[in-house]
Amino acid sequence: MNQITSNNLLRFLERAAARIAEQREELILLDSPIGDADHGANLDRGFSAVLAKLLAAQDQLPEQDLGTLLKTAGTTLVSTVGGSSGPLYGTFFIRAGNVLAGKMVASPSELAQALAAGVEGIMARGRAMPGEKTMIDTLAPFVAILQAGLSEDMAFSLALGRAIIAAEQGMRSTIPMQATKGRASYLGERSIGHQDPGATSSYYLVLALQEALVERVEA
Amino acid sequence: MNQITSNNLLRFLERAAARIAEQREELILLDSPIGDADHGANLDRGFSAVLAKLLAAQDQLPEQDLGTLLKTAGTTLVSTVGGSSGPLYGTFFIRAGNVLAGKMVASPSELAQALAAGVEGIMARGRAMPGEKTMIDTLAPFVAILQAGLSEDMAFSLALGRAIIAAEQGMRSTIPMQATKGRASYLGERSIGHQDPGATSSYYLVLALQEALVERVEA
Amino acid sequence: MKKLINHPSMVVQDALIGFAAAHADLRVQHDPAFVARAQSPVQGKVALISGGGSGHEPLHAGFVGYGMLDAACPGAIFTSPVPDQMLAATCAVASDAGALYIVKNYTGDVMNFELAAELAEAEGYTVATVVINDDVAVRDSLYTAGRRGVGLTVLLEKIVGAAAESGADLETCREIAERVNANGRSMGVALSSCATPQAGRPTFDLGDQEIEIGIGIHGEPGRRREALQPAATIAELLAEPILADLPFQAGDQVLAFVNGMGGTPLIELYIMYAELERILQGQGITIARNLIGNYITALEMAGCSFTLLRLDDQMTQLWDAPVQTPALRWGR
Amino acid sequence: MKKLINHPSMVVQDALIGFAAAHADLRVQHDPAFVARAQSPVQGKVALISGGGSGHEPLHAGFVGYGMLDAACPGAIFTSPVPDQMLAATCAVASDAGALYIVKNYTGDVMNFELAAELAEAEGYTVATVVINDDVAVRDSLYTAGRRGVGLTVLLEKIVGAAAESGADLETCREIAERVNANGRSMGVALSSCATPQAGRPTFDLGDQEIEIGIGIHGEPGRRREALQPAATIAELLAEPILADLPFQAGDQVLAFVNGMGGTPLIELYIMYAELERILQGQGITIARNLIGNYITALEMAGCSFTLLRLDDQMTQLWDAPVQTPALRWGR
Ligand SMILES: Nc1ncnc2c1ncn2[C@@H]1O[C@H](COP(=O)(O)OP(=O)(O)O)[C@@H](O)[C@H]1O
Ligand SMILES: Nc1ncnc2c1ncn2[C@@H]1O[C@H](COP(=O)(O)OP(=O)(O)O)[C@@H](O)[C@H]1O
Ligand SMILES: [Mg+2]
Ligand SMILES: [Mg+2]
Ligand SMILES: [Mg+2]
Ligand SMILES: [Mg+2]
Repeated sequence: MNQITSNNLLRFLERAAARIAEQREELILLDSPIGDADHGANLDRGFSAVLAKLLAAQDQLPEQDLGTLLKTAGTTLVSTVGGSSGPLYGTFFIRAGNVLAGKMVASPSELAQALAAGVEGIMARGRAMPGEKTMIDTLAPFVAILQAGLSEDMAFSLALGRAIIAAEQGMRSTIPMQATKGRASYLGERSIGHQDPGATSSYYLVLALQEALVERVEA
Repeated sequence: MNQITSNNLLRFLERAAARIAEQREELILLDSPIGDADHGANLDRGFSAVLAKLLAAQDQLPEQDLGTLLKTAGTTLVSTVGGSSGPLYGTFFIRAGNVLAGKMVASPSELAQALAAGVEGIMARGRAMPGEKTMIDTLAPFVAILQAGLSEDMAFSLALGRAIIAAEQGMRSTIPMQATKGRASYLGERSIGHQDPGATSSYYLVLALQEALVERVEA
Repeated sequence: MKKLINHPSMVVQDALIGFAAAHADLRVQHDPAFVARAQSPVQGKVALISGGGSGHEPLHAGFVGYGMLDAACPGAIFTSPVPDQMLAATCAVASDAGALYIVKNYTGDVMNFELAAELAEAEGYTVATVVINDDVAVRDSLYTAGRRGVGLTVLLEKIVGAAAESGADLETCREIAERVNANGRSMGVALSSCATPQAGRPTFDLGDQEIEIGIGIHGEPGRRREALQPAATIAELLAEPILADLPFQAGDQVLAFVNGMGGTPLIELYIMYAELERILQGQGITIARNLIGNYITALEMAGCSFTLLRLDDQMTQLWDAPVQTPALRWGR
Repeated sequence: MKKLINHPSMVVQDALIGFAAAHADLRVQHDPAFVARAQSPVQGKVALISGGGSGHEPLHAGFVGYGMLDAACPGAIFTSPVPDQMLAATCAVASDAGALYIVKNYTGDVMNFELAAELAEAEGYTVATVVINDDVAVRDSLYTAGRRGVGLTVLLEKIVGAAAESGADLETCREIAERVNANGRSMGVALSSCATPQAGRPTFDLGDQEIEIGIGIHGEPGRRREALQPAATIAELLAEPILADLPFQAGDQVLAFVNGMGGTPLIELYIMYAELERILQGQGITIARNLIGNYITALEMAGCSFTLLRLDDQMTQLWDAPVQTPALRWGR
């Protein structure tokens, strides 16, 4: 795959919504011991709204540039999710959209650059760094490995596959961490031993991205 | 035993307090499915107070007449128990005391007469009859059989023994009854199948009376 | 059973200590226990005295103050107070204008207040009594101890309290109280029982998907057990027998009171209020006034009750009159 | 999980319908959801706008009205509202005098209110923000998201509400709010967790003899688990870190607030108040004002929190000023 189109991104958002809906209960369960048991419900509400928005505007979608698409997703998340994850994921999509503003297609490395901007947006909005037991621990290694792969001229699907592995490791790395950001930080040492719900939802999002982009390659 | 003295009545009240304390939990348990789970606590509070009152006035007790003793118990119950059982058992002792007012000793039939007046007092105060699933179902047959036995010149201990059996049967007879008085009546048909807590405490009280009077005979 | 208490036997006493510390405008006496207005008796004013088992807070002590009760007598948990308490309260707050005893219809309460009235009258006080019996869950007194006094008690204490404050005499207060009692009906539902401190375990057990319909305020089981339903259906189960009983009719103006049993969050009570409003609207009945919250409770029982009171102009005016108590306050 | 609801997804909306039906002097808007005074904006008056996840009722919507908030934005259960809600509320209630956002310090609340402030300012509104962080159970922000905003929120909304009502400008309101925040500390304990409708089961499990010390208001676990203790001991566990933190000192005049978490009966809160009073007396600290009841809750969680606020004359006067909201009312 050399070019990412709005169809790819649409499929990504569809798959993201589907995966979040499927994992809703798991995400609620993960948010119980170290949170307030709403992460799955929050994201499900938000991504369903994104999907509804996209369906309602189906006709105009093919003409929309990638940036507009991502920003629509981001503002919809901000307007419907609430909690911590609403502004954070919202910012992620809006910042990524800013990078792709006006573009009808994007190269893999342009997409990776947009995602990197998204992750920086999360870090800025949440005033958080890797290692604080948040979604950043999934997303930061994901983007880093993706960009590294692409800069070495690795095939996109391969680079993406490696990035997914890094994302999964990042997600798992939150288990032994003591949280210093978000609700889990209130627990102090008791936050250790639990996988972060946001790191987990981020993993499902990058899986959705892979599904949306790699299937196309094979098709 | 031909004469009942204040010592007998003191021992009765002591044994009553002891038995109620022992059965406190059982009486709470019986009051749970068809009541409000307080009967054991109510009576334990009341009879402990009676005991405390008697202990505090120990020196004057030998000079007190039987009526005064019973009335002191009755007014103490009224002043400390509350709920339904406070006024009812209080009335029982006060009315019985009225019959024995001024007497330093009483014959078995005088005592039985006093107890009968006590039961009538309960029925008047509670506006209740036998068969309504209350303490009356224990006490009414108890007094009836006691008086019947004594009127046939039966030995007191024997008459008392028979009356106890009638009391026990009366207590058990409340199990299949549908309550029409007291808190259990709110349950309608759902009150069927449970032994009445007040009928049960009444049974412990007549057992205490037997202990107080019959042991003396043997001594 | 977990509770924020020192010992099961100390619950009522410890809470009274806290109550006394918190409410300087009230006088709290122990042994015999009662709560009264600090400034009492109010000469020329009928004294309103209520009481009942503890565990229903804020009822009754939380309703002592200007425009409502003059004194309240707290018994042991779920156990009627003893006559000594009502007598002492009467001596403390009753003037020549006499005292109205406000009694919820439970065998124990009725008998203990009866005894108290006899004692108070023997000491020269004029006493009248109103017995509240608004609970439509209970069949009539041919088969039972008579309908229980539940949610209507709060409304009656407020309305008659305002009448007494405005100078109504004892007979007038009694008449208004009877009118409130005649025009009010209630019904309750429990999602859980509650554990009395002395018992240490719930009075009854309910399955994960069961509710008890027709409960009172003592953690006791109700009339029947049903499967858990959506709020809209439960609201119907409560409202229908209330509406049919009086009966309430199209055009009626009512005070609608959605009461929490102690363990149900306020957000659920508002949901139930929304459903009740919908039902009444469908019947052409107007909610002229409302009250929503935990006012007459059964410890930590989860559930709620509906009370409807058909209002007339006087009752409405008395409801609106100023009141200043720990649990109900407006207009001053 | 048994709840008086129609469906987990409808809880907030259904409750708002009930709230609208019950409180005619308030305006309830859905989508974006907010509750505002019916008469608003009040010209020349700073508008106080708060909000947060639902499930803490009566907070915040129950505190909208004269002398307190101008608007409140309810999020999903335990989930911060979205910026659209605060923006819509701001447009509805803010005059030229500007708006003060009252935010409890949770990552989500802070970010959503931040976004809202940016949007509102872009539309020409003047917005100041106070972030409340009174919970001493949480270590400082080097290691955490910073202390949570809990019980003090109620007191701050009342006090700053009175200041705004009396005509204080935005900067003055913000300063008073900061002063309240600087002088107030809280700590909570849970005897049970609570079940969010969407999760359907308690957020954590506690043993029969266990309590969680240092909980917040979202049903989340606290700092540590301990064995159940008598009320007197639990009161010490809550009071000590509060007293040590400010620190409160002999001679201080405080407002003592004993808050129920939603599932604890009032009688227990009074017991805890008695214990708190005893502790403070022992330290030479005077309780000048108090508040006892369920004001900032975590659904049906059993437990309570203590909040102490060191008062100065102005704060006391503002506390005493009239307030007329569904959940707090006096003086009118
Ligand atoms: N400051 C932060 N920076 C980055 N991510 C954060 C931050 N705070 C929380 N998160 C993420 O948000 C997730 C929780 O989201 P959610 O449960 O929806 O919101 P809330 O915590 O407000 O209930 C956490 O698991 C964590 O990954
Ligand atoms: N009207 C009545 N007449 C006689 N006995 C009654 C009456 N009502 C109740 N009782 C007795 O009182 C018992 C309950 O006493 P208790 O639990 O102490 O009081 P309460 O019902 O007020 O909680 C019942 O089991 C019954 O035997
Ligand atoms: Mg969460
Ligand atoms: Mg009982
Ligand atoms: Mg009782
Ligand atoms: Mg949340």
